[in-house]
Amino acid sequence: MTTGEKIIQECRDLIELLPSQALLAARQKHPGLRGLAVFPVYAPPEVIHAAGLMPLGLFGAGGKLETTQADSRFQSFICSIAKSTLELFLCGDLSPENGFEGAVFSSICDVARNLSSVVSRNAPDFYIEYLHLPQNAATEAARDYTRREFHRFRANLAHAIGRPITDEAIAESIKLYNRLRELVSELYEHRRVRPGTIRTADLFAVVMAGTFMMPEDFIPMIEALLAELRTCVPVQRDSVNVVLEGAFCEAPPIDLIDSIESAGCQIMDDDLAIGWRLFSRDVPATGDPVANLADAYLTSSAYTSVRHNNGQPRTKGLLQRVHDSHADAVILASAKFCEPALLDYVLFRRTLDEHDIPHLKIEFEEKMWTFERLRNEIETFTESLLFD
Amino acid sequence: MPTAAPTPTDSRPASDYGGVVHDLSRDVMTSWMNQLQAAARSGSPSAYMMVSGNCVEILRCFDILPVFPEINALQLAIRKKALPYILKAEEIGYASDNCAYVKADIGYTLSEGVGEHGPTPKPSMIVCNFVGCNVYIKWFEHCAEMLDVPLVMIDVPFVRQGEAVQPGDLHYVIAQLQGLIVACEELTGIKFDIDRLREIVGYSARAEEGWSRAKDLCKHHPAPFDAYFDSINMMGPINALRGTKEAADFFNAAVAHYEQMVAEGIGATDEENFRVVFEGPPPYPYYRNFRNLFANWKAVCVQSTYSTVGGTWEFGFRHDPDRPLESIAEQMLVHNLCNRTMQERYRQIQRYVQEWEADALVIHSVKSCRLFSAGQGDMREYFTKELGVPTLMVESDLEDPRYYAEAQMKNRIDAFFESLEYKRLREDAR
Amino acid sequence: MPYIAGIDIGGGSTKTVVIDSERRILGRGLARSNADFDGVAQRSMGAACEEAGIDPSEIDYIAATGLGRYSLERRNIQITDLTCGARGAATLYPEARYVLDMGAQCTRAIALRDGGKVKTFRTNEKCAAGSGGFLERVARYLEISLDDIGNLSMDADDPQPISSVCAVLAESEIINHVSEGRSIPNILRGAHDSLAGRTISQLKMVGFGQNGAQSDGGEDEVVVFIGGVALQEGMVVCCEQRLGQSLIVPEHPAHVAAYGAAILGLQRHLKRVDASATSEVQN
Amino acid sequence: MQYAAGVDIGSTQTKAVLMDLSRAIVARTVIPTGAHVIRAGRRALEAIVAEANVRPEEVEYVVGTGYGRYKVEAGDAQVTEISCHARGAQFIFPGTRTVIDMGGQDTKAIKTGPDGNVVDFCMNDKCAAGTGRFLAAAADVVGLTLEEIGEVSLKGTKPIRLTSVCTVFVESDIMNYLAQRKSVEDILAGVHQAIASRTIGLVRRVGVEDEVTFTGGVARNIGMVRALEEKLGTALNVGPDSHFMGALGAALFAVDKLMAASPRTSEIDASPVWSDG
Ligand SMILES: Nc1ncnc2c1ncn2[C@@H]1O[C@H](COP(=O)(O)OP(=O)(O)O)[C@@H](O)[C@H]1O
Ligand SMILES: Nc1ncnc2c1ncn2[C@@H]1O[C@H](COP(=O)(O)OP(=O)(O)O)[C@@H](O)[C@H]1O
Ligand code: SF4
Ligand code: SF4
Ligand code: SF4
Repeated sequence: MTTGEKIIQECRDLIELLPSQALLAARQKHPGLRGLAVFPVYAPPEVIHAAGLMPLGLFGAGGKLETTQADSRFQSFICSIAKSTLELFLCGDLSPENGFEGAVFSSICDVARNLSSVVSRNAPDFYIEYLHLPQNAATEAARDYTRREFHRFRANLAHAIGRPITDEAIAESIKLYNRLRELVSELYEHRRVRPGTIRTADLFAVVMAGTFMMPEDFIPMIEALLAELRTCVPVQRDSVNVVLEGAFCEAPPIDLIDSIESAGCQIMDDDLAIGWRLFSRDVPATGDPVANLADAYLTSSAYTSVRHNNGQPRTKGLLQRVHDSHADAVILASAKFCEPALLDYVLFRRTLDEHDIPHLKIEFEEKMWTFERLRNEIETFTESLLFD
Repeated sequence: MPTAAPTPTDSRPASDYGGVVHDLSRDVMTSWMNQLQAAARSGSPSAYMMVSGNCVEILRCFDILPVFPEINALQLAIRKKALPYILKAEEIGYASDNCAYVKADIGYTLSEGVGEHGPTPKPSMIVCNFVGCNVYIKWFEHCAEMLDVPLVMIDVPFVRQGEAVQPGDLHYVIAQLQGLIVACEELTGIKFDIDRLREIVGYSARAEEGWSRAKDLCKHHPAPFDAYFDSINMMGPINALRGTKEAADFFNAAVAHYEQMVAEGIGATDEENFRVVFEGPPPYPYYRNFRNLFANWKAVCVQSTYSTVGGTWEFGFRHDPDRPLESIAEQMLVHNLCNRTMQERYRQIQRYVQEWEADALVIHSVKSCRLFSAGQGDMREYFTKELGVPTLMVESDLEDPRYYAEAQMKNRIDAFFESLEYKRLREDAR
Repeated sequence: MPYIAGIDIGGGSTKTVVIDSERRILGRGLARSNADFDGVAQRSMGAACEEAGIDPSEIDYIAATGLGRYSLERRNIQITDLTCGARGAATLYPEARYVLDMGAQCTRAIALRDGGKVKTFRTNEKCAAGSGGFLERVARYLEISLDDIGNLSMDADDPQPISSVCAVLAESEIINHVSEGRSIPNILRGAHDSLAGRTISQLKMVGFGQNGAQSDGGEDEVVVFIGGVALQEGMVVCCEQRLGQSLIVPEHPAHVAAYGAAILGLQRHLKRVDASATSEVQN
Repeated sequence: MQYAAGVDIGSTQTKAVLMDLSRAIVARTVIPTGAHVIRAGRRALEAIVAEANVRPEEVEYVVGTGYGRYKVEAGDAQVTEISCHARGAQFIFPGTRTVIDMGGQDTKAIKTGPDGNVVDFCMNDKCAAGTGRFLAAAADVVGLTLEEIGEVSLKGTKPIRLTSVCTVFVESDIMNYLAQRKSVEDILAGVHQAIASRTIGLVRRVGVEDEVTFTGGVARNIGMVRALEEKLGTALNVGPDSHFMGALGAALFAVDKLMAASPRTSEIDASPVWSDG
């Protein structure tokens, strides 16, 4: 196994862990480390990291848990990430004993919001934060509001853990995360310009694993991986280049991504785990670092399906993404019952049709073991684009 | 061996309190509908707006006619006309799991047209009062894109900490309301007049006072009206027509009527056997059928959360002519059901059960509306296991008729009241 | 003369079509599917070869499609049933714009590009109440044979609609209708009509009628109806009524996907022969 | 002699129980419901009357329950099967506090009081996935009978995972697994476990309290009994009458009616509660 392969394997193993196990793994290098779980799409990891905690991506339990307790709280028409996230609290995996301080949710959809309430009722000893991220353009009022909201988060978190979170520490964390975002986007860029050197399933595993690790441990890994990838010779396959869109919150099973690729699609860009690589520019580490983060959220974040963006419709964002990545087609993959993704599909479809860009809609959920039906659809899609 | 099998269909007439308030409500609502139709033809200014925690007072200041797509969807459902429009929306890509309010309204817009081409006006602007429901944003983004109309976003921060208004949040909302005022001035050429707003807000407060008194009358045994099924008579005037003299007068008349009923000891049904609190929106496509299933057991709803999507006035909040903008912002932020946490809703229901002396809680869980339903299972857990309140949870939808299974619904409701009746017999025997 | 077989291993039955290089159909085979996909396919192909008067060993190229396409050991290529159904229908009717394919577990609506390629498609959602297996169960329940279901439904005078989207609950509704003394034709017609409603929505989802062709009284957008359910006349009529135009039903609708597979197989085969003749490298 | 009967017309099977006034079971029967619901009710009643060798007039009170409760021609009253299963379960197993009823198209979890009254209950939602019908469909595909699948499932060592417990897709799912050469034992074990998990989720909603009694047709399936016991970590009450609990409860309510001089006087549980339609 090459170093790169080893890193990828490590990441693939890591994302199979439950949050408590991931935290335990991180403790090997950081004894006594405690964590704060971050529900997608976004909450500033810099603030959490500066608090001396590990910001840990809370993507549900990916089919590793039976959601028997959570099923009684959330009905059958609710997405799986909400259920399995609650299950993680109810079964004690996310608990103070396992080293967690709490969790932070944000205003992405009605389900996530109610989830945060239900979690806080069922886990009363926990610090549960709900951030209302602004749904408006960057007006002065919005800027003031967002800064206040980020400051509120910092103050509440400091209060919960009983120690201050200093500006200096946040500035340091910002530098670290700037580097991390830079490396991840290099990885994306690499996949785009040299397709075939890294499979998307692997890239996905790496990016997800990054949300399960301390940034200082992740950065060297990704540097090593990039170093090796630069020497790889791309293999040209007969495939359709696609953008994968719609899985910004609940993550698809990695086998689904494998299926998409083995059915003949080359994924050029995606919105998986978008919150951890939201900003297109470095966040300044000088001045009021919290305000800088707030401003970055308002002015330099990528479009997502969970934020209204005055005057900058997502449809435009998607077209740009397709254009920039030289894709031929779009796969709109959404979590089953994910209202934001399913509603966005309507406008995406309209726009893609207008621009004559082929697209395919698929739905996934955590508890999916066989992909026969989906594979059938994806294969048809590629056949329709490849066959003469 | 007797053979008189009961008929499978409901033979008893249900409580169907039409009566004075229903007629009054229809009158005021019809006159608003007529205005809408006139506006559709004449093209006079109108704006889309959502019901929950709205700021309709500001539109009234500029004579902009408010149009509520939610009410459009509701009316389609209750008239059993929604399904074709839902299907139409699904044809253009909406999923079966999306909120059917959105689908019915957009399907209707696409099929029947707007403005001079259709029965509803084409809005001059779309005001997205984002109060609680995230679907609102998408819904109005879709309307804006499909109708090519500018959208004014009012981002209302969710109540994250208790019930108190955060000063920062208040400033943020007020700043946006001021932005809306500017947009309205530009649209209509009318200069903003704070005194006009004070007057309008005064009417709002009067209607709210009436609403609150009516709701309070349901504390009597028997309750003079069903606070779930009959409440929609009052929800139209309080949410859509708030800020008008007509709405304020409507409430005066309604309260007078209900007070008289209470004085005479008349209830919503001929006999009040069970008092329940309702949570969740009703199944509009099967409104009457659903109501009958409760009426069969002489069960009356004495309070409901759904009726408070616009505002929780029964707990005291009023718009304030002395602080018009501030009070509008406060109402949007905290004094409505939609912008609060589940726990606040639990507390609200708990007060209802205690203060309105209810026997049980009924949760109608609708697939469309996750704002309401996501997590209602937890509510059920809380009320049955922690508070010992008998709780029934049934599922269907508020708009899509395909999710209503009558036999199953009846089975559950009957079994629930069988058990309540049993409980009562035991208590009587003691 | 090369012989090409297209084998469609479906959830309900396995269909084979054997063609020659002129795309002429020499034989058809049909076998009820079971878990031994490979064995069923052999039987189905055996039947087709018998009709064609050749021995299975003479087949030069096998294209497999359908649910069990990967299970067939002796295959040269596997292609999805959507691609094959589209190609088969378009080969038979070059004017086709849309294909409706109703099988045992799956209903699909396909929009075609020129040349019989798939433009967009839509399969029924998770819930399976909208497909042929449901009708089979209804037939079994009413104790009538599958062959009769389509004709009986034509005699309805008061169709009894089915509202449930769940196949299981829909069955209960049917029970209810029976117990209320509704006639079998009326019940069947109700089933067909409810299914047609769902199917036609699917067709609209892939774009049928969106450019207003029929409403202008212009050219019909030609729809070909394939799959086993197309054998049911009542179903065809219900779909036509909902569409407001007629449908084309091929003579052997269940075999169209197998035919499409054979056509695509033939193309690959000829390419391969070409390639080896000029001794080029294959991809 | 006076007799009382309970007729439970379910979606799949119709059950009837005849009882004398000492609450002794005199006869019971189960027949398929089929398409003719009214006829099924009539036949079931005829069958118990014949089995007990009593005159039809002696059956003085009949309570109908189940989905077809209003279709029992001879029915004097109707009670939902939820109340009936609770009542029946408590009668046979007096320590019952939780009832799991798995029938053809729905599954119920019922929390009962000491008198066999319903304290709380939950049912599967509108989707019929994971019910008795599902087991029947699974049995069909693997070519076994309903009676056999339970035993066979116990022999599975590596249960497969199902994508969904939708009755309709179970066929192609299982076929796929068979095509991948998975053993019938493992497939059935997986099927039973998938349904058991779903059921446990439902039972948790009302809270599991010992003793737990398993009723309904699926209680005859030993594989399901074991799968549920394993997941619950407690033994279930299952008996030869489990399938008849609904009808039995209905018969008990009928006896109550006959015994009561006037409703709501004597002992409490002598006054059943019914819907007035
Ligand atoms: N002879 C027939 N008459 C009427 N309907 C039939 C007949 N044969 C099959 N069908 C219908 O067609 C369905 C099977 O179609 P098919 O295209 O073979 O499905 P699949 O490809 O999924 O196996 C059956 O479920 C049944 O509803
Ligand atoms: N002998 C048996 N062995 C195992 N399972 C059985 C047997 N008989 C019936 N069942 C199961 O019981 C179900 C019917 O249960 P029942 O309680 O009668 O339902 P319903 O009341 O809805 O008709 C069938 O679907 C089947 O799964
Ligand atoms: S998957 Fe979709 S619906 Fe579920 S929590 Fe995430 S954004 Fe909300
Ligand atoms: S989700 Fe609920 S509140 Fe939101 S638009 Fe739909 S019905 Fe209304
Ligand atoms: S059981 Fe019924 S409702 Fe559920 S998925 Fe299957 S067919 Fe659909």
